[in-house]
Amino acid sequence: MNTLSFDVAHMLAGGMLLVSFMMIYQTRLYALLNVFALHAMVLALSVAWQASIQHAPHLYVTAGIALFFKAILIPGALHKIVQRMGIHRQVEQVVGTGATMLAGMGLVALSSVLMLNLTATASAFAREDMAFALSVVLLGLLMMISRRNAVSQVVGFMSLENGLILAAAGAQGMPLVVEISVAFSVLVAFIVIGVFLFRIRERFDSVDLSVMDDYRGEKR
Amino acid sequence: MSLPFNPVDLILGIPAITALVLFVLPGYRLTSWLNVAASLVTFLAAMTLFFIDRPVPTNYFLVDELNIVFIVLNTFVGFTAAYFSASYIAHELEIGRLTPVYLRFYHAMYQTMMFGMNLVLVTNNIGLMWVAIELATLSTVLMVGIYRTPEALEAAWKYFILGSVGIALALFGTILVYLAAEPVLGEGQAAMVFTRLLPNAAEFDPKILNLAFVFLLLGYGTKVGLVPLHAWLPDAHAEGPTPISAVLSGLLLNVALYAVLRFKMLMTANADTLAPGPLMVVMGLVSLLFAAIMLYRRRDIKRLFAYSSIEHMGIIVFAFGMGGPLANFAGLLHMVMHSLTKSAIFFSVGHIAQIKGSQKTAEIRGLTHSHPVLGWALVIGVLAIAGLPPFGVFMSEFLVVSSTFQRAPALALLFVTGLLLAFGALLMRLTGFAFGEPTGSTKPAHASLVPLYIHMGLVLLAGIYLPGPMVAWFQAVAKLLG
Amino acid sequence: MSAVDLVLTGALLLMALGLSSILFAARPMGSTIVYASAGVLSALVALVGLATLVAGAGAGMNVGASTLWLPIGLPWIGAHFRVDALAAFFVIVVGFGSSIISFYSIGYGRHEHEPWRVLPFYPSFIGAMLLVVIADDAFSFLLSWEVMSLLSWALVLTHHRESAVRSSGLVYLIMAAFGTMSLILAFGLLAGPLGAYDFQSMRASGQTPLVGSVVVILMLLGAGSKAGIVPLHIWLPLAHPAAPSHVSAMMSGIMTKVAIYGFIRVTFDLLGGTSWWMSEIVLAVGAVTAVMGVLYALMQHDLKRLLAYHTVENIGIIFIGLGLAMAFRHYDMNAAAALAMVAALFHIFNHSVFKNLLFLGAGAVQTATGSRDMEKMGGLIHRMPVTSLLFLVASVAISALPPFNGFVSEWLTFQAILLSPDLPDWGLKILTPGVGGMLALAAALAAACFVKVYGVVFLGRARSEVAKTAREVDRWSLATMSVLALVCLLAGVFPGVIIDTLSPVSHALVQATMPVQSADPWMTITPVASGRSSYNGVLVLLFVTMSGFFAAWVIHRFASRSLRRAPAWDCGFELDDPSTQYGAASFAQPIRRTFGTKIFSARESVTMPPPGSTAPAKFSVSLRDPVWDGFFARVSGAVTWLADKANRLQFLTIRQYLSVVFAALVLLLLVLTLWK
Amino acid sequence: MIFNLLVQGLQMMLVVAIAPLLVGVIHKMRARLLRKQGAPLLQPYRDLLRLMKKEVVLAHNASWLFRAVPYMVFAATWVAAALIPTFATGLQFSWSADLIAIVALLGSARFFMALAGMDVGTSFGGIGSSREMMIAALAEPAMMLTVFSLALLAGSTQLSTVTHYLAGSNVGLRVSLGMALVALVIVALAENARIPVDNPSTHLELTMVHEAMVLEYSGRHLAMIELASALKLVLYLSLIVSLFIPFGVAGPGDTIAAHLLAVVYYLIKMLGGALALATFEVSIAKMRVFRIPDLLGAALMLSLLGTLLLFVSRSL
Repeated sequence: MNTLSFDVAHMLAGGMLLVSFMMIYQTRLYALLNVFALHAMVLALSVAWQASIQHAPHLYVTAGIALFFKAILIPGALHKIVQRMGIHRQVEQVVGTGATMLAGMGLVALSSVLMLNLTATASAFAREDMAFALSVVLLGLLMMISRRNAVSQVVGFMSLENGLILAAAGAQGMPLVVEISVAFSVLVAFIVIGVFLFRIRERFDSVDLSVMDDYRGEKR
Repeated sequence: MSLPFNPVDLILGIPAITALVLFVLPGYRLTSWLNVAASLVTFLAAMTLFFIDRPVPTNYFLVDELNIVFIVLNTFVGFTAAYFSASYIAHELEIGRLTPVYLRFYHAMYQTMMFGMNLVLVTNNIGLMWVAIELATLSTVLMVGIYRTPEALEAAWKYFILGSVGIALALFGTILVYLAAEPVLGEGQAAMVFTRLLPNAAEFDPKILNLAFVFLLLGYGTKVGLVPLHAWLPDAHAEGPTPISAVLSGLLLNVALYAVLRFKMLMTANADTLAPGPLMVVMGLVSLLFAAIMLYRRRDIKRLFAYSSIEHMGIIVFAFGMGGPLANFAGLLHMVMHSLTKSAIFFSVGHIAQIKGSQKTAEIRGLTHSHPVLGWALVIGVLAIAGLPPFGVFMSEFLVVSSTFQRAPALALLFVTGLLLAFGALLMRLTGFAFGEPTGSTKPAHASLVPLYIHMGLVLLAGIYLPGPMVAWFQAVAKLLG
Repeated sequence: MSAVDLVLTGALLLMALGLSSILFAARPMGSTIVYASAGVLSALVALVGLATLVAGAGAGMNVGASTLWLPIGLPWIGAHFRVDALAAFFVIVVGFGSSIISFYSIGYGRHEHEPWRVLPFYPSFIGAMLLVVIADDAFSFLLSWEVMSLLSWALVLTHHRESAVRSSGLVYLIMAAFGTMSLILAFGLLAGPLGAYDFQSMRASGQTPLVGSVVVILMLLGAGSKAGIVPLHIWLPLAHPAAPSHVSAMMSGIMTKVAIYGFIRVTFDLLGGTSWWMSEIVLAVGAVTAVMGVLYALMQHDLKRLLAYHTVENIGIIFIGLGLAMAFRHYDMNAAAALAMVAALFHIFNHSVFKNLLFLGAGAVQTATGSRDMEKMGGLIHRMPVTSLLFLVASVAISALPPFNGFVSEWLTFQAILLSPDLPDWGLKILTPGVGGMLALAAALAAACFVKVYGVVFLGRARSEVAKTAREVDRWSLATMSVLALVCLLAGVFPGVIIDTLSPVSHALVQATMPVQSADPWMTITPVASGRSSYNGVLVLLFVTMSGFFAAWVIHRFASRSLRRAPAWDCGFELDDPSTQYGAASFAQPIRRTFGTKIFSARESVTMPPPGSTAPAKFSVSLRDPVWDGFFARVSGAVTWLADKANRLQFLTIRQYLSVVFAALVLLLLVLTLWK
Repeated sequence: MIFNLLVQGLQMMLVVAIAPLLVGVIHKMRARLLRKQGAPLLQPYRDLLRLMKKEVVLAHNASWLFRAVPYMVFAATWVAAALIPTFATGLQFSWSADLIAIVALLGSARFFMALAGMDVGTSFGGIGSSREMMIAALAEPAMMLTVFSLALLAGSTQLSTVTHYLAGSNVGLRVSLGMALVALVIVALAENARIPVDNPSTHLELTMVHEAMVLEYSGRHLAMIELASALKLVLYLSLIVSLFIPFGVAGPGDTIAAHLLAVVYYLIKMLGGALALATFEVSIAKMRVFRIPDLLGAALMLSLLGTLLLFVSRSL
């Protein structure tokens, strides 16, 4: 086992986790989008590193997609949307940042315990990566449920997908089909989200999801 | 027997090509009939699977006992729902709820969805399966939101978000399965192919498999509509066009269930894993009981039956979770019967809602008086879905309950409680719908009831007589499921 | 063709008749055709059953069971059908009762406004009941059972526009589903883990006493709820009055018997052994049912509801007999078990006859007056002389008074109770005298209740305009009711014939028979031994008639025969307002005060007008149903409460739903972490 | 056979013949105990004859049932009374109805009597029927349980067998028998409309039960009913004496002389019974109607206790 390659991969994955925490910590939309771009960038780096150590050139494509779409295109687009729609710049939180951070810590602990204990036969390499990936996934989910407005929920969802890609890249020799599908789905997801945001803009003054609750079919 | 073509190609190819064609074709009459025709041909192609020699499983496609049942059911209900849709959508166009543009989109999406679901069923690759489910989900999301009312958009949005999270979890589970298989089967495709995974499952790391199954169960379970992952389901059923409700309940849930079953087989093949049974039993029971309770406060007829779908998915998952030849057989039978019955119910509900101009339960009364044929059809459908003989659901519920009681009395009692609660709620509503003084519009229904009759006829037949070959088939599948 | 072929054919023909009647139900002659064919078919089926039993009695008590297997129903089991002694007896009960009711309906059915809501279901309902009786595997049995419930539910909803009818139907079908679920559980236990659902293998596989006891309890819940044992009876007084009268008669007089058939089939035939305390439970349930049923009945003023409660009472009496038979069988006292069993079976037959007659009579009254409220009737004996005479016969019969049939079966039950001191079980020793007392109490209260029914409905003065102008019903109705009344009398006068016919059944179930009665002189019946007890219906009837006529003749011949009509005396008060008569509520007042204060929380309140006002004082009675309040209302309250609480989950935001998903995920991961 | 038939016939005639006399005796004794002169002993016979000869005045509204009931009631009571082994157990037809059937026959009679009370549609008729049935509803189970005790002791419900058994020497004193006796006496009082349950000689609307039922009857109908009531009194009294003082009853094989002696014994016993009844009646007040259930409930409990003791003691 090449210790250097392992350490670098470890550092990059750990970096993603760190950035995830940074995202949870953000209270302003623009800052959130920027941190998300950073998240995607670290992901791209991590995937590229995996490509080099696994000698899997197709992973470079994935890294490129991550860099291009998630680090540049999407944050940029979201910036535009926030600007054009005059969305409130503050991230509306359900629970305080501190509590969310604590919960995040717990999730990281949980995923570490799970992955490190369970996957004994897999390479230590994959194990480390998977533990971080699971943490990122869980943190993404946590972000989705602890934020009220739609943009930060979308960001949470995408960071969740970043975790998935990290996991997929970490799995040795996983065929290209997964990467492509992830990219594909993110694309489609984004389009659909865009469509919805547009429509929701048509009908609502805010993309705060709680506003839509009034339109539930069965009135309380 | 061999055919000049591969049915699998047709099953996938026809919907895909038709979808492309429908995107560009104008005119709703033509498109709707093309939709029906394509669905019929797909169904016929699926039927040939019974008669041909099994194609050798490739890295991507697989046809075995288990999925033939699903494929045939899927394409059949796809066809009848398309037929129903043709008459239903015409009326929607008349009253202006839909415009021709959206209608074109609708039919294209219908075939896209069929393509996605068929792909889930015939694929041999867990990655491809994941992609296909994603595709089917996205296309249905768009269909649910097609009316663009605030309620419809909200339902679609909810469906989309919850579905995406579910699908993300499923992907993580898929990756974990690969991770478990990779040390045994080596890197690359092999570690993602069911036919390779299954024989070697015993050597996989059981702990990774456990974790993977948790993610897969939650991920695909979201699509199945298991409580507490069900939240999208009632709204999606209620706010979308009724043919889509029928397809959702009758097909999409089954398709997701099929995915869960595939992975369950993987789990059971490895002796050291956490048994998947108890997990499924618990989720099934929770779904059953919760949905049964929720039925009581429903004031929207389609949401009512959506919750009933959750309830039945709970029953099916419970049955498969219990395992054993009887319960598995019952689970399969119940799944088929539920598909047929529930879609038939949605067919009649669609017409009823169109006549009354409302989906509110309070505004639908005395149907057996004002619309005898439609009303009695609804009565029969609801009685069938509530598990009364001589319909097929009764047989499967009989088998589940009677085979469970000796093995796990407490579970069986809870299960029965759930069934009774659901029964009470459905019957309470049914009494309101079908009897009493009619309210609202009593103009006659110009509905095509053929799909309804076909479905109910099959369900009735199955309740009394199951053909021998079909039984043998189901038994083989039940054995396969362990 | 063997018996089972014939009965099955009959049942299927009846169902086909029902189905085809959809086509012509609305035609003027439709109802006549359906009812007449149904009557003929069920009569033929009853004859098949009778022939089977009689042949069996002739051939050393062994009814050769004829069986049939069809490749339908549950795959790998198929549908088994079988006519043995027990089935044959119930085929007679179902077939005979249905045929009489069908012929009655030729006249009665003409009053139906929407015949298409009755005709398709009516013959099919008979067919389903026959199928239940001849089914020989669990699936066919339950399928027919539930179809029977379903069809009767549809019949109950005939007059669906009344909201009370709709809620009755709802309660009925929910209770039916509850019963079916219990039965499925019971059969699940009997079938074992491999799913041997045919009765033959169930018989062969002996069950442990514990399993047997659970099965009996489940059967009590399942079959009992259908038969109407307290406290599962609540649907019965709702559903029976709601249906048209001929359907009420079918449900009360016949369907409850089919439910009892299910209980007998499982407990006596399929089940190897039970724990000793099972018979005590059955006995206690029977006794409570009998007394509660009649007390409920006394509190009613709706004629058909009152009759429905009397069904509950009689079901209790039948269960007392069955409980005794179980106890005797458990301790290998086969002769006594045979007596108890025959008493129960005899009462099943009797009840089906006189309850049908009562419901048909009630139907006639309803046709004539358009009401079921007894407080609006009175004096119908003048307007409907034949109906009133026939109703009187049934009233006497159900009150267990000689010389009619109800007395004989209750007398046999008493005889069985008197054999119970020989039981070695202390619990039973203490229980049975109490049960005997309750049975006597139920019988006496039933007599009181039918004095009330007959006195208020047929005697006295008309309480309303409709009662004053009521007209006698049509000939079909009268003729069929007369047949039933005649059977009541004949079965009471020649009970030996019926007991002998029932012997093959008791032989099959408890491996013993009662002494052959036809050997006794003068048609006497001696249940155990001639020194112990005997009863002779013929002589009693003859003596009473002779002494009555003798007395009348002597007086008319030697004393006086003059008669003068005059206003009633009534201690000098003038008769004016018919409402000064004793009505249903006032008649029951002493009994209500005696029993009802505790059981029904009966409260009487008088509202006096203010001083100086000439407004009438108002008297009102409030009653609470202890079973409903104590159990069913609470269950339904709990469900409502739960539904309200759970319903909040329908109105969460997407974020909250996601939180739930997240929680589920974390929970499962935690489980995985902690899993060893 | 022939002899048994004769005994049966004699018995049948005897009970009818002495029934009015018994009433007369009781009336006379009550009067004497109240220090009054009282009517002659044979007065009831005269009353009956007079009533029979009178014209019947029938309410306009009365139905055929109203006219038939007196004969039916009389016939049922008479048949029941004819089956009580008053002085001999060798009755030809004793097997045609056992004790339970006798109770049921009396039940039939009461059933029709109550119906007749409802027939004309007066409030008094209703009040009488209603109360009568309430009393019967409690008295009948008590009676039945008493029958149980006796039947269990003797191993038979045939009255002749029971009497024969009780007359034998191997019975001894039993607690159950005592309880059964008390219960039976209470039941007999209730069934015959005697004080404290009912007052046969009153026409006060709030106190009467039986008399209210028959208020509309007149002439020969009333005579039949009066005779039937007297007969019923004989029946119950005979039942009590034949069961609890069974000495001197002739068996089936006994001689004619023994039978004649038994008749004398029987008459004496009845006289004693009448005396006891009259004494009891003058020394106690009538109860309120709604206290009656308590009294009858006590009878019910006693008889149940007696039966229970028997059930339990048989295995000892």
